[in-house]
Amino acid sequence: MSTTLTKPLHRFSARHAARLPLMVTATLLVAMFSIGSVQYEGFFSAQVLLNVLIDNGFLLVVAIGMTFVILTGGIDLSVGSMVALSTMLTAWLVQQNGLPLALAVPVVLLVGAGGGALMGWVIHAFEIQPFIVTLAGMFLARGLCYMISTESLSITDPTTTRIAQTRVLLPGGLFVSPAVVIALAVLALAFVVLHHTRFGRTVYALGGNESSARLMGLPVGRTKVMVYAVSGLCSALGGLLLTFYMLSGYALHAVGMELDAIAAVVIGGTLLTGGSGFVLGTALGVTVLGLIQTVISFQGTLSSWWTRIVIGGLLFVFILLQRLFGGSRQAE
Amino acid sequence: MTPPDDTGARGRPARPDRAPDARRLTEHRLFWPAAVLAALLLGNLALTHDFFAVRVQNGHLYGSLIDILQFGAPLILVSAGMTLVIATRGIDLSVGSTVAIAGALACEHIATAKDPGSLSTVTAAIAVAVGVAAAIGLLNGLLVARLGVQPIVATLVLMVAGRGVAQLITDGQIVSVSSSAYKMIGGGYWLTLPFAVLLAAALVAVASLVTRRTALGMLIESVGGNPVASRLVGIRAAGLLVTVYVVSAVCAAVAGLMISSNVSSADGNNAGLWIELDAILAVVIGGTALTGGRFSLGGTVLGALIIQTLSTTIYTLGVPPETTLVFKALVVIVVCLVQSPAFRARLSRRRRPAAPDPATAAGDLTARRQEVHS
Amino acid sequence: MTAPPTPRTPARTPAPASTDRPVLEARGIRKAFPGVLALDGVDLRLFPGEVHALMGENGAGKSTLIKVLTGVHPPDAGTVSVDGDPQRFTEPLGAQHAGISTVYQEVNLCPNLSVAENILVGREPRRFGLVHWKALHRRAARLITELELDLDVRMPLSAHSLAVQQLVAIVRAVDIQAKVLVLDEPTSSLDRDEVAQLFALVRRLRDRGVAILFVTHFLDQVFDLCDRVTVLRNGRLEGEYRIDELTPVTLVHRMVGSELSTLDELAETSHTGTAATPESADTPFLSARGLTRTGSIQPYDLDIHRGEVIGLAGLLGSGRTEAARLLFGADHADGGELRIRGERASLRSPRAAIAHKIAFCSENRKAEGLIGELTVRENIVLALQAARGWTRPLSRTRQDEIAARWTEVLDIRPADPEAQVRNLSGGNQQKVLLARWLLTDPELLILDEPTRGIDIGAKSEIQRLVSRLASEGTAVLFISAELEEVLRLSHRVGVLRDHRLVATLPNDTTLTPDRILGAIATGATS
Amino acid sequence: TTEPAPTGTTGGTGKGSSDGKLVLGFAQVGAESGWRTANTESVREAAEKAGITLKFSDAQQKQENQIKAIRTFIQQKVDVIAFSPVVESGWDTVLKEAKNAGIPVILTDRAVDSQDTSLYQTFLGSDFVKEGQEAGKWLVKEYEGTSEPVNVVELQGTTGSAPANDRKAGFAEVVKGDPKFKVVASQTGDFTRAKGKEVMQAFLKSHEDIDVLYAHNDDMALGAIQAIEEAGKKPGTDIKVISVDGIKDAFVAMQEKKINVVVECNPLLGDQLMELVKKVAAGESVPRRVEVEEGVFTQDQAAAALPGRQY
Ligand SMILES: Nc1ncnc2c1ncn2[C@@H]1O[C@H](COP(=O)(O)OP(=O)(O)OP(=O)(O)O)[C@@H](O)[C@H]1O
Ligand SMILES: Nc1ncnc2c1ncn2[C@@H]1O[C@H](COP(=O)(O)OP(=O)(O)OP(=O)(O)O)[C@@H](O)[C@H]1O
Ligand SMILES: [Mg+2]
Ligand SMILES: [Mg+2]
Repeated sequence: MSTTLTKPLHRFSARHAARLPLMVTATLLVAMFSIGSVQYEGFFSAQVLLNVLIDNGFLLVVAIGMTFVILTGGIDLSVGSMVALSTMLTAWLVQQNGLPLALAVPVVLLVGAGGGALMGWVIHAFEIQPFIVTLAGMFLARGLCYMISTESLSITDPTTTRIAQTRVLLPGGLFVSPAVVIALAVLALAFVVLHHTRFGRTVYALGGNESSARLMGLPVGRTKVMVYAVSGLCSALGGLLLTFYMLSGYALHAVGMELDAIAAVVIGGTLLTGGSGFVLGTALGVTVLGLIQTVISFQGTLSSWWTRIVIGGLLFVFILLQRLFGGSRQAE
Repeated sequence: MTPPDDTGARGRPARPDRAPDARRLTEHRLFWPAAVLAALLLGNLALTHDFFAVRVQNGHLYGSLIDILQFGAPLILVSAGMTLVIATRGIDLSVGSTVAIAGALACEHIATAKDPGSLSTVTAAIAVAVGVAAAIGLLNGLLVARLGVQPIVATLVLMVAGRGVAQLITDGQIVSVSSSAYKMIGGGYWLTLPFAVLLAAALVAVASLVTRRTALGMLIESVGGNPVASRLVGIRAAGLLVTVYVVSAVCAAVAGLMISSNVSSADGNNAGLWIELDAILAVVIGGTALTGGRFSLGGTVLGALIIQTLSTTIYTLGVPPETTLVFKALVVIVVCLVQSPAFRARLSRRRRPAAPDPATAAGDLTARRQEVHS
Repeated sequence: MTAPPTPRTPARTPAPASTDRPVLEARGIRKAFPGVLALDGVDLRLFPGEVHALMGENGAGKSTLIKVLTGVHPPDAGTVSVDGDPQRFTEPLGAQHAGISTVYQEVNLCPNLSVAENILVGREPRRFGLVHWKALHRRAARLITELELDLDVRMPLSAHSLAVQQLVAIVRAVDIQAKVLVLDEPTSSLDRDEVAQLFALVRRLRDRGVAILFVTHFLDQVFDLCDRVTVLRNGRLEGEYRIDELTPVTLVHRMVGSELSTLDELAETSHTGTAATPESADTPFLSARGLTRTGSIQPYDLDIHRGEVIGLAGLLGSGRTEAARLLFGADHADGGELRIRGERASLRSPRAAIAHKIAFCSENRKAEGLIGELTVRENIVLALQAARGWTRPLSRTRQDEIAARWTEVLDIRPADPEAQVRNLSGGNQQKVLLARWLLTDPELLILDEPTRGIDIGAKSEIQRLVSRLASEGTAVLFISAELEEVLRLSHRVGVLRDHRLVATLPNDTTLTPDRILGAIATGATS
Repeated sequence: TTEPAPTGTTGGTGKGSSDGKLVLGFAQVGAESGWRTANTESVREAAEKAGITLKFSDAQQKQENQIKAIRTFIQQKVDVIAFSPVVESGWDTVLKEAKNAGIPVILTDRAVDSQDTSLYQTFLGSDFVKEGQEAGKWLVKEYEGTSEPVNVVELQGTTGSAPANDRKAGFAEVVKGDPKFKVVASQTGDFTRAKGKEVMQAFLKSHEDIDVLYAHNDDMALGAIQAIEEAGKKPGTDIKVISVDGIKDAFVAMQEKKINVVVECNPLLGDQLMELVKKVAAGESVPRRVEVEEGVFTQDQAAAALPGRQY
């Protein structure tokens, strides 16, 4: 006996439909860069693109952590404050307390991961909405910054400054900062984790349907805690990169970065409801935001408010085109 | 069709007796938010004993409680609009910008008018502000409903651009107006009560009447609860979505009028800054889930009042600004733990180790709120 | 045949002689939900190498018992032991580790993952610590073919029909090397062939010494497969029996607890055979010509008259659901012509179809039917309310009236219109969904697997309702995996194969399930 | 291959504009207040008047953005970079890049705390600490001779922002010398009118006898004045009001005797900036620190000064 399970005609497209928005986003990005190059003198250079990475490496790392959380259908509002806390903590430990950088870094990463895990545990154990728990985390981390100091703390520690001013030279007179290398490494790692480990696949399963995942015997609680820990770790790392970028710790660093990170993830094609998306899309999302910034800077004639309007407008055009070319996935 | 009458009643499943009244009360969805609010207020009373004192001054009521209501009014409005959006599984980040735009438009209109004090000028200003806000809501709604853009990005566009627009309107300056008619909206009194409070109460009352007395509320909840099923039931989700975003924007606009009227000036950059976060927080504290579905406007109002009371508490207690956020964080954590049935269940389990009381055990399970279901 | 209920057999029968002690044993399980005592002192024993049926009416507590056994719900009282050791599972994962593998009632899989991943997620084959995708796909494909299915395991699960999803869930559970396999209504939307496949598989497992707990509402399946049966009634244990002690009638008697007209119904298995199509001369209510949708259904012609019941038969994935969805505007047809009441119509959305007084009761109640958070009352009135628009609300009294009436007619339990639908048992949820559409007074009623998961008593009630509706002039399109049911109700039967309507057979006395199967096999157009 | 930053990627100046005009890259903090907008406008107008091409970038109050903007200016090879730092710290890396590219940098409005003073040419702007001190001095003078306790409430700017930190510190420094002054409450009003009013309203309820209000900027003071009036007290009389910035509305209020004193913080530094830009671009030496002309205005000066206020 044979079961007639006729294959649907659009097998290819069904399987690859999920990746289409990613390709569309990449194409739009190329188009945006081309238009910028035609429009502005000095725009068409590889260094401009690399600068986008240099200036957004920390955001990329933070957004990667956010991708994990959003893929499970959660959200983490604490990342911006966690970044600020990391800069503050690093500056405080290294500058005020004279701790060597090599010791401060693991401490900061541990604080980030631990804070994230704690939030994840509260979310899981007490079944409280992630939004509210991570909002409390956001208040708390920012508040702790103020408690360390309301002033901006400069870092003059020689190791830190040297690392901060190191440039990785590339052929053709191009250069990037070590932060870019780290961010790209984190991206590659995140890709492998999400697509090639059990933990990563459980993340997707959780986003697809949490109660099903539980009934399928997947370790829901552990995964949730880990996902928030990853996000906390990434924001701590992002904070460290920002510390190198700014050479200072400041309570008002990274205000609103959580929104940038969420926007990057969602523009990159990840569904806020979870279960669908790619970390590579997040990288594209960050690039989109960064490129918009660059275009604005190159324009150089916009008043403050027109800056905002144009950022919004470019974002609008971008998502509009993304929708028009990216197939007709209905809003969830 | 009329079903046949010949079906005999069959055996009903066994049901334990209904829970006693006390438990029913604590199970009411507004119980915990209300309890938290009461606790906050009583805490204040303990620290500042004339906290509840309300006296009449200049012909209107005056006191901390009145302040909480008056400053809470805009947040209540924004949160009420946000509640409807969240009930459809959406989110509206653009409310803060809408607040700023509405204030800017109205003040700019009044400031440039020949007769700033006249009722007609103010009415026109309000109409302009609300009209533009409705257009903003329409844009959000169309992006979400027609183009299927995720709500958070759709409204992010106007969140970013909107504040720019507000500043464009005011030319980056703070526009001051002196118009007693306009002042009425956010800073005036009527029947000894702040007009803003009456206005907010009226609008929220209208919203709950419209959603609960018509089928609107149920349809919104079903679209938020299961969009696929709602489509198959023939609900016009697109129309509903557009409606809720327009309502949210209009609520934000009225809040913007209140805020700008209260200080007689429009600040394109700062008016309503981060109010979207507070509003979402109020909605969530009020018991509406961000995943959509069931909503409770009453809960949202309580949530907004909790947030406003918290700010007032911070000012009254003299919490230094550096520790304000830590204080706030702790309160938010306590609020959500208290509201969490799972937490309460754990707590009572710890207090009475292994007491095999079936009634509580059953109560605990409400707690676990099993989404998992056969 | 109206058999009088046989005298009660002793409640306990000795355990099968072949075994010593139960692999899974539950004692005195008690489980209360707010307002409902779902289980009250229930015992269950499962021995290695037996197939054990768990029977009971809708809402009797079967699924709850299974959830308690597998750690989804903690019991309020009672013990669960595996191989004699008491266990307290807090997560399904714990039960899995203890060797209990479960297929829960609704499809509980992740729609966003591929079929292969759904089968293997959590146990992916790994190489160097990373998921070995090739091996994963190979293994999934092999498992799938064991059930003689043929599908691309890389496709997302959501691209497949509910029945396929159900099979995937079974494949997942079977793959886990377990001592105990629990199947909660696995056959509710499967065809004969799949059921046969599944049974063959179950027997193989049983012979290997696996204990199988099996829930179904199909009596013949119980008698076909099971060794023993435990009967629940209203959350209480009614008794445990060897299957050879029982007849279908006595078993139903145990489940229902009293002598009822449904027992008569049960005997009436032969189809009514009303071949004469009423009013066939008139213009049909709905007529499709060459209606098609690329990738889901080939062009088909179909006329449905007022007062006529058309059944659709076909194998798993043959396109019955797809064909029906086009008639409701749930999917958009991209070819062909549709006439309603003789006039051309184009259904852009379900709303348009509803405006033409068409109703469609989806096969997938969880994903496409109910709004879990809303109450029974709200779910019941939802379609009617949506049709009226939000400005014309049904008054609360009216809603209560409707809800109470339909709760009574379909015997929805608990009879509490304010209960959240997601807390109802599977069969009762299905009744709620049916009530929603039955009360809209449609002129064409499309029922896709309407009796999925519904117990025998309620099923005959629903069949009676459908017949009565048809006799009052409603056109009905009836889709069911159960051919007998289709034959019992339909005036004509459309046969689908490979996304194509291959035949429309009048249901005269000569039409038998075998003839339909023949038509499917040959694909012959008559 | 990691190495110290490449040096002299461009070197020299004058490549930024094709028409031979000087190009100034100006990275503004944002547009958070009317004061800031006046500051921006002043720079814009002065640049036009001086025939300098202005590349303007708005950082929306974020240091990251400002650093990005400066990088872009370097990329675009402008002649001079000027910026108002969001905060003092954290500029070394990007300033080094500018130095390596041979682009001179001018700081406006706020200083940076760089150890390496070769990183910028000059600083043009106000001294927030001094403003706080001025406010304190006025207070001390006002209550000279009395020994009764004076209760002060303070409305701080955005927590952690440089003006808030400095104005608080400067004020405290002067006032702490005399024990009769007591800051009974100090809370942030985020530099906005709405917040200023809200916080003041709470202060008025929790503190019976407030004698003086010190607000870190005019907007908060203006909001607080409304709160004082609604409480049935007279601002300027029952509660003395000290404010910083000097926007037009504050002068109006001062004229109405609602504010007692305004410590000016002058945003109109455009012309001075353009002077410096030209000099710096030409390689001339400039002083390390140029202060903007600022004053302290009291009620009797208000009427005279009001017509001249531009913002
Ligand atoms: N999470 C829950 N909350 C409240 N009541 C529940 C919950 N789960 C089940 N119940 C109730 O417990 C009783 C038993 O339900 P259960 O799902 O076990 O029935 P069942 O025997 O599996 O029925 P069916 O044949 O319809 O699947 C029902 O009355 C149901 O309403
Ligand atoms: N969105 C889709 N994309 C691709 N293929 C699909 C999609 N939906 C369904 N299919 C395929 O079309 C086939 C027909 O499904 P349909 O639901 O019509 O089957 P059916 O005849 O109703 O049978 P049953 O309900 O018993 O599964 C299925 O094999 C399924 O794999
Ligand atoms: Mg069940
Ligand atoms: Mg089907």
